[in-house]
Amino acid sequence: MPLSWALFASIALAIAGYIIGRSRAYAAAGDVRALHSRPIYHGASVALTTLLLPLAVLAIATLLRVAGVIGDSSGPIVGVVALAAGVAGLGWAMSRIGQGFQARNVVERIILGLLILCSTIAIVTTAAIVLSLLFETGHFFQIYDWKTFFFGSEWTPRFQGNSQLGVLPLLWGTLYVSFIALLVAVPIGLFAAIYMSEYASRRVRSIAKPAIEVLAGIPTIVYGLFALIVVGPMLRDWFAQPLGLGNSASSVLTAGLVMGIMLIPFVSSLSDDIINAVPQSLRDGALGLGSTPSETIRQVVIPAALPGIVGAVLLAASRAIGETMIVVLGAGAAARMSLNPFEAMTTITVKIVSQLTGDNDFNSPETLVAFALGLTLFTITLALNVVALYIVRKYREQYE
Amino acid sequence: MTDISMPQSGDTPARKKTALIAVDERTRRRNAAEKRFRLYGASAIGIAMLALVVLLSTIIRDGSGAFRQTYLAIPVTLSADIVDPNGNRDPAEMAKVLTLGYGRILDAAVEDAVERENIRIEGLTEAEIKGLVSRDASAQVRNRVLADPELVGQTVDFDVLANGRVDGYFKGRVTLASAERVSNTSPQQLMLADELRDRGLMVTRFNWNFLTNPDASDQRPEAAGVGVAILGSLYMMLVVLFLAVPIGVAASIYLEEFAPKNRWTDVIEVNISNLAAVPSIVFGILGLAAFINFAGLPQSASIVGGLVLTLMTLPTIIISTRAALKAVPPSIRDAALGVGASRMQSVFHHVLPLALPGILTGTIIGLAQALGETAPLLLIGMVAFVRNYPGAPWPLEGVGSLGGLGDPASALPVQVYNWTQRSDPAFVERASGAIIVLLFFLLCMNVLAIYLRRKFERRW
Amino acid sequence: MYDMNRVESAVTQNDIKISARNVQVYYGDKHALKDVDVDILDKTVTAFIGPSGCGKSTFLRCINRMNDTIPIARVEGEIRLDGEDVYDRRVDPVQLRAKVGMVFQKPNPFPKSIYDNVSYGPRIHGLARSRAELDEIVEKALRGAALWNEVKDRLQEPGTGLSGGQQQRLCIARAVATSPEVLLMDEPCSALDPIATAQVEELIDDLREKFSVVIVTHSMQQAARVSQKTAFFHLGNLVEYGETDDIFTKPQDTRTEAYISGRIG
Amino acid sequence: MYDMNRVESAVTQNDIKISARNVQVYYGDKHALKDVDVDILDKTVTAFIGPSGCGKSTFLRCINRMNDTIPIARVEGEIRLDGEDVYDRRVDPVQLRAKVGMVFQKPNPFPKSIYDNVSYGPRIHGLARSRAELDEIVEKALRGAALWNEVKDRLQEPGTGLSGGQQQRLCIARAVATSPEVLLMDEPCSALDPIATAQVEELIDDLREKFSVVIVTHSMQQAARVSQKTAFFHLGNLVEYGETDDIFTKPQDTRTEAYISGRIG
Amino acid sequence: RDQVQVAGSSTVLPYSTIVAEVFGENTDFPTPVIESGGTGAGLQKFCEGVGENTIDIANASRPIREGELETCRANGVEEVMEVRIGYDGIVFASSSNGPEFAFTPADWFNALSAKVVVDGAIVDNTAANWSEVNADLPDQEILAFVPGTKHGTREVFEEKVVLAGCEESGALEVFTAELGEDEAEAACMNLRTDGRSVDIDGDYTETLSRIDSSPNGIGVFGLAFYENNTDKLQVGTISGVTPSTESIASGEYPVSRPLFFYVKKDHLAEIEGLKEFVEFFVSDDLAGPDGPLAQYGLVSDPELASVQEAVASETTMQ
Ligand SMILES: Nc1ncnc2c1ncn2[C@@H]1O[C@H](COP(=O)(O)OP(=O)(O)OP(=O)(O)O)[C@@H](O)[C@H]1O
Ligand SMILES: Nc1ncnc2c1ncn2[C@@H]1O[C@H](COP(=O)(O)OP(=O)(O)OP(=O)(O)O)[C@@H](O)[C@H]1O
Ligand SMILES: [Mg+2]
Ligand SMILES: [Mg+2]
Ligand SMILES: O=P([O-])([O-])[O-]
Repeated sequence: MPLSWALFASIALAIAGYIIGRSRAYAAAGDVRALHSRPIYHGASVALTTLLLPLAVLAIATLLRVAGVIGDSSGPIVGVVALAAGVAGLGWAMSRIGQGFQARNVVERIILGLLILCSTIAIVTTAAIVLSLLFETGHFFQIYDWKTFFFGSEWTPRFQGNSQLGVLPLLWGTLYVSFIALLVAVPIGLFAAIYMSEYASRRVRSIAKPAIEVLAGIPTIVYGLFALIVVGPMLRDWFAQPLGLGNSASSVLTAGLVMGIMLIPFVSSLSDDIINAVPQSLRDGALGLGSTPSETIRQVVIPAALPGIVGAVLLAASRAIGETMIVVLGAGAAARMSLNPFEAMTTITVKIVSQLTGDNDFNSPETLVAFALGLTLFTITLALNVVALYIVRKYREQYE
Repeated sequence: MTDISMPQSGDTPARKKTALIAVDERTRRRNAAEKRFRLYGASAIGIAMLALVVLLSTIIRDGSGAFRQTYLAIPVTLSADIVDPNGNRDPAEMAKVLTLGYGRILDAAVEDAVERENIRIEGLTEAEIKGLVSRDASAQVRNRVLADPELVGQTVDFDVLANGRVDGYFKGRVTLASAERVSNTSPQQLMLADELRDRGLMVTRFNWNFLTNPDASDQRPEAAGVGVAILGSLYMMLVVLFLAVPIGVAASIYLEEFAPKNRWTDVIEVNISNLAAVPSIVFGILGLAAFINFAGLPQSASIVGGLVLTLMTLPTIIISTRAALKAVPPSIRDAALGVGASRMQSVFHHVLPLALPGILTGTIIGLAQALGETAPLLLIGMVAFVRNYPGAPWPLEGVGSLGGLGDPASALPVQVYNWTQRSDPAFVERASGAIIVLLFFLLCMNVLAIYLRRKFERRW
Repeated sequence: MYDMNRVESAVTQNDIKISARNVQVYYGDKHALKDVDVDILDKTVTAFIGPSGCGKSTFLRCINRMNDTIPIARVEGEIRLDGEDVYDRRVDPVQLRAKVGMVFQKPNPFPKSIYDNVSYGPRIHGLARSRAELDEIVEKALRGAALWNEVKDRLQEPGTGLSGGQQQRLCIARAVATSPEVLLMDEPCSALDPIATAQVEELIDDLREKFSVVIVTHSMQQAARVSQKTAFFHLGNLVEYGETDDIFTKPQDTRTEAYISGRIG
Repeated sequence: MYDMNRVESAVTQNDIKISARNVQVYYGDKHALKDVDVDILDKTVTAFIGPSGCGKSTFLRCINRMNDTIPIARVEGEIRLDGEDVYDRRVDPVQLRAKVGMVFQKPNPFPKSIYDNVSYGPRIHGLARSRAELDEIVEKALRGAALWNEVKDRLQEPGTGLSGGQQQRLCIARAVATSPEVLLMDEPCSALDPIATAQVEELIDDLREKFSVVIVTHSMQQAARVSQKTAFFHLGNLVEYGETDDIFTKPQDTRTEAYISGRIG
Repeated sequence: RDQVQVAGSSTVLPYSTIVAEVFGENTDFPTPVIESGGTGAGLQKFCEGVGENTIDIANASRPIREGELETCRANGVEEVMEVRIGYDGIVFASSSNGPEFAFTPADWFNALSAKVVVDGAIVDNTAANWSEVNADLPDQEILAFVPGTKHGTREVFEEKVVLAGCEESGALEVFTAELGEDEAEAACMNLRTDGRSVDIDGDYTETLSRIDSSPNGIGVFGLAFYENNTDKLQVGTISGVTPSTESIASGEYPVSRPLFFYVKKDHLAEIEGLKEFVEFFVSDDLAGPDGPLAQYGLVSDPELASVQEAVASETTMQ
């Protein structure tokens, strides 16, 4: 019996369990009102017990198979065991139904358990990321001097070895590009959100909001090509050359501008929802004192929505830091530290990708540096996030 | 408590009495500020819309060509000498003749057609006549013959793909002037194509094959399609939808509504926002290490892609969901608790529905991001040339089997990424076409979410 | 509805501050206010009474155009402030609301500190030249609303952390701090104890010396105590309007009589 | 504070439903409720009076553990419902709140239809076997809260679109619909006109026949009208507790006397 | 697993896909899955171990390194077959609207190296115009789009063009005298960073787009890419030789590199179709001078026969 059947059978069993459990609860009670929990909770507790046991069996079996303890051929046995667990769970859960049985509490405890399980996934992911980077990073620092990496201002990897792998120019590029991108995305996104939630008619909003969201869905390579073919030459011909600031078609500014456009919906859509959730009574309060809509927004609505807006901005900043394609095509690949926004620069993320997907020897520092870069970036963003959390805590305004 | 030192109404700093319609100086300034503010808002929307229009119109302009394709209708004589050299009609033996051999049959067929139509063009070479047909045509002919060996020796009408350059000529990508400089076509060949079109042998029509065909190699841009990529993206999105959304919402609910507010939850909170800043390629590294090397899941499979994208999307969904939950006023929770609802009930009955618009926004943005992502797929083998369609996703046989989710598959952004790297310019059009498909995909996901969002949006 | 001439003749000592004619309000299809005519005098306290849901808040919100913020609300008719039509296209609702302040029925403090709540209005209207002056305005407003003693040590704590009655007084202080010409108060004492109520009533009495105050109340006693004029609303109609004493002692309409004697609600 | 024995002896006709001992509440550093001891009787209406900000709402929220939702609130001491400690770890606050219903000071209808607002409680507690029965419960609750006539044609419209007083009555109906054993009402009539107030008072009187009702009010008259027992709070202290008649006619504490005679607030 | 899995170099990718496509059409085996991701990443996956969960073939645009082979062996990939499929020509092309270029390696060295020798002294390179470098070259600003450091092509460019030019121009001697032997070569190949030489981390399409937007630029391309885009590009000669499959095969045109793929011998028996695919790849029909690969731009291996033989006998690397 293939495993899927065991799974389907357990699901069917769980559905049946729900229905039977519910009707049993009605029967057991005589008067429904005498029950501690509503019959649907009795049904749900039966269904959950019936489903979770076989799922647990299957999960354990899968782990064992991955670990190599059991072979492929054990499928049918596992299936039978799983199904048996399901039946046992059904029987046990049924036997518990009765007037005093606190089915709701049981169901809620199970759900709470599931919720906790889900929220630990974030931690597990982080741990896994750190683990998967740490080993190779260690490897890298065995063959490459950490001081040169952290404090070196030159980034010139070479095939022949003897590369300069200083992270500073990449870090500078990352911060510079992200900064410009946020400079574009945050005001535009925030103003768009404000306009949509406070001024625009329902119709305009219902069109504009999803339309702007499309910007988040356009593959970044399209933005990259747009930067490369349209924005870059335009900035060069109209600004950089006339101002004598260089004649590079790829520049930090190009990448930043285009990335900013991509990030608009991250700021606008999320902020719009949050702003919209600020109770109307607060607006009324401010308007009633004779403030203009814009004063109301700036001084009452936005502060009340601030935690959510900061979250949106952080998300946009995160995306800016993690973006590759736009930087590759828009800002170029040159690792350089300069203040001139019309010069080509590059970011950590770009170099992680390019060092991982290049032709280098995979055991060489030129490739392994990607992991060290990843870990460095991870640490830096962690620090930024701690600061952001602190700021949000400090300025949070809880309404009602 | 009793402090009734009333304000002496006399010394209240009173505003000057003014008429309503005559606006005073300060109000004028404030109104100007108001107008400016509003203008900023409108222009922000304007800028965003403009960017969208520019991008979309570029994509559509470049990509609409992918949905039309040029075909050549010619009779082909399936000469037995070539397709069945041993003359015994044994399919096994006939299968030994490679598509490369069939090329000669097609060459003859085109030459015949040109001859028959009596087209004379100055300087037209034989190679140029042969070059009218796509290389894909030989496979078409071969498959037909192997399926029905009776056809050997007969003359059969075929509707074959025209070469990509000729196709490009009809779409305006190639011109007589540019053909002058190109090695793989010539003005003569294009003139020949014109003649054939005038005679109705060559037609450009809607190209369903673009949506159903798998990828093709560099030599056959005209045969390349997004079929496999659509399936791959679909499977991945299903995985993301069924994992990331429930897990993300569940995690947010726990963190926002149930978790005690302490160090530990702070750690989780920082952690999640930090995960959002992890470059997507790092998720690829993680996927390679965790799912392929550790868990032993197959390479290039949509299940692995889906899992990686799930991890990548989770922070987006969690952050926006938490923000949405936070925005629900506490009095709503109090109201529910006050009538004896449990916390779980107050969350699921009242708070969650009110937070739904925000959750949907996060979901849309998260999925959009996942749908368009290439970098992490690079490391788990999904940036690949895949020509076989993945199987249906349901039959899960055995402990390890994943059905079609475990088959190699491509994805739409990967297809775009691949095609933009191809040397033949015909792929540029295909790449834009794939982007259109991708955006359509996105639109379908959005429409549902937008509908739901509108349904649940309310102010209180 | 009621005899306009009677009102006209009652206008003796004070000017008409607000005059409403044929005011109709609809919430979607619901006709919430029907053909209301009323003149509100300057330097006078006018009380609006009437059973719950009869349209008192609605009418109040018409005067300073707060109904603009309810998408489904539609206002017809004419309301004049100092002779100018407030629904005129050229009228700036912001300026209007600066002149016509409002205390809402449900306390709605901003999620800011107590100080910021009160100083918000003076700040946007530029009523203080210096920080010290602003402090003074805030203190005076809080004292007026009988809240100063309770909050003087916690001015920087959030206004949302106050008790129900404290929030209500905070909102009163916030409205008074802007020194409007007309103050609309929607049940300002509903959550207040008798002493605080008395203090607020005293404040209202003081305000009357310079401004016009409209107060919605469910307490006949309060109406009788603080107001000079009273308007009785019922099911969206303005049934009767006149001198407070007259309304309570010799109501003209049977409905008014029934209400004040406690028979209809 | 006050003489416990006096209360003890007053327990004649009814059992003790809720007994509080040494209850202390802190909001962060603020000591909002100080050492409150009180016994609330079954089948009795108890009124809490006292100046705004004295801790009435705070104490009310302690009884059904609504303070759990305020992160900075800390409750000490003991509160027993039918002899069981409600702060016992094993007590399910949900079940507690199903027994001890609450009407909040600020009306907080769900942003759902009027019908859904009222039927929510009965639905989650499974009080109705059929739709018809549910309709009946809803109608009865709305009638009890004197709202039925105003909303019977618009049951499907959002509860947030009601007038202030209507919202308040909606919240009363919502609480009553769950038929709790104890009903805590925080100024339920503050936004109601006299007639509606009278109807709600009638409802309270009806409820008393089966349940225990605690009502916070700023109106001495109301306290005198509806309650059998009255507790007077001042600055976080329970100053005096006893038969309502005694409190209003011969208060023991000077502060009580000062408050009811209108001297402190 | 039903299909052959291949990963590695993006340079080899187009050839691989052409073969895989024809292979899928003409056999009952599924079409092999071919990942791109770079030589290094491909070889890393290749060396992960043996078994169904690992790839069968790694494409490479350079020979496998000793260290990589060691890792392979350490992970149980003992027997590796090396298959050379032909040569990739590297060409220099500029916008077809601009002037024609006839380079020598020395021109490239003098134009792009960070340090050059002027009158026997080592100085920073300040050349701004091609005609400054060599009076025979057109009067055009120097702007070169060279592959980024992730690309193997960069190594070929540095060694076969820049270093050769360094030697040819006599600068190497000066460098050696100044810096010593080891440093001298590195110094020769150090490209200038003042924006005249622009690294391209993307692929040839990006280089082409950059030439579109900066028509003064000269890009480094693969021969196959150039041949598909002759309408936009014109190729420069090196020392008078025009790049073509013929001139590269004959060795006349100096800038080329061999392309390889590596096969796990252990998989030949396990994975259906692997052996057939490998043989199919190097057959005359495909990899021969008239086959589709050569048509696409691969310089066919003159010693194809010996490669075929090695494949047939499953010869592994030592
Ligand atoms: N969430 C809170 N955070 C901080 N302090 C609070 C909070 N809620 C109430 N307080 C303070 O606790 C004290 C008692 O408040 P409570 O709400 O119990 O008063 P009350 O007697 O109900 O007054 P009112 O009649 O005005 O509603 C007040 O000083 C108030 O400012
Ligand atoms: N936003 C709204 N949407 C729909 N109907 C509304 C809205 N606001 C008020 N109404 C209805 O309009 C009528 C008048 O409401 P209004 O708030 O003016 O009453 P009120 O006299 O202030 O009553 P209360 O004393 O209870 O506050 C009521 O029937 C109410 O249900
Ligand atoms: Mg009202
Ligand atoms: Mg209170
Ligand atoms: O992808 P490459 O390794 O050939 O640059």
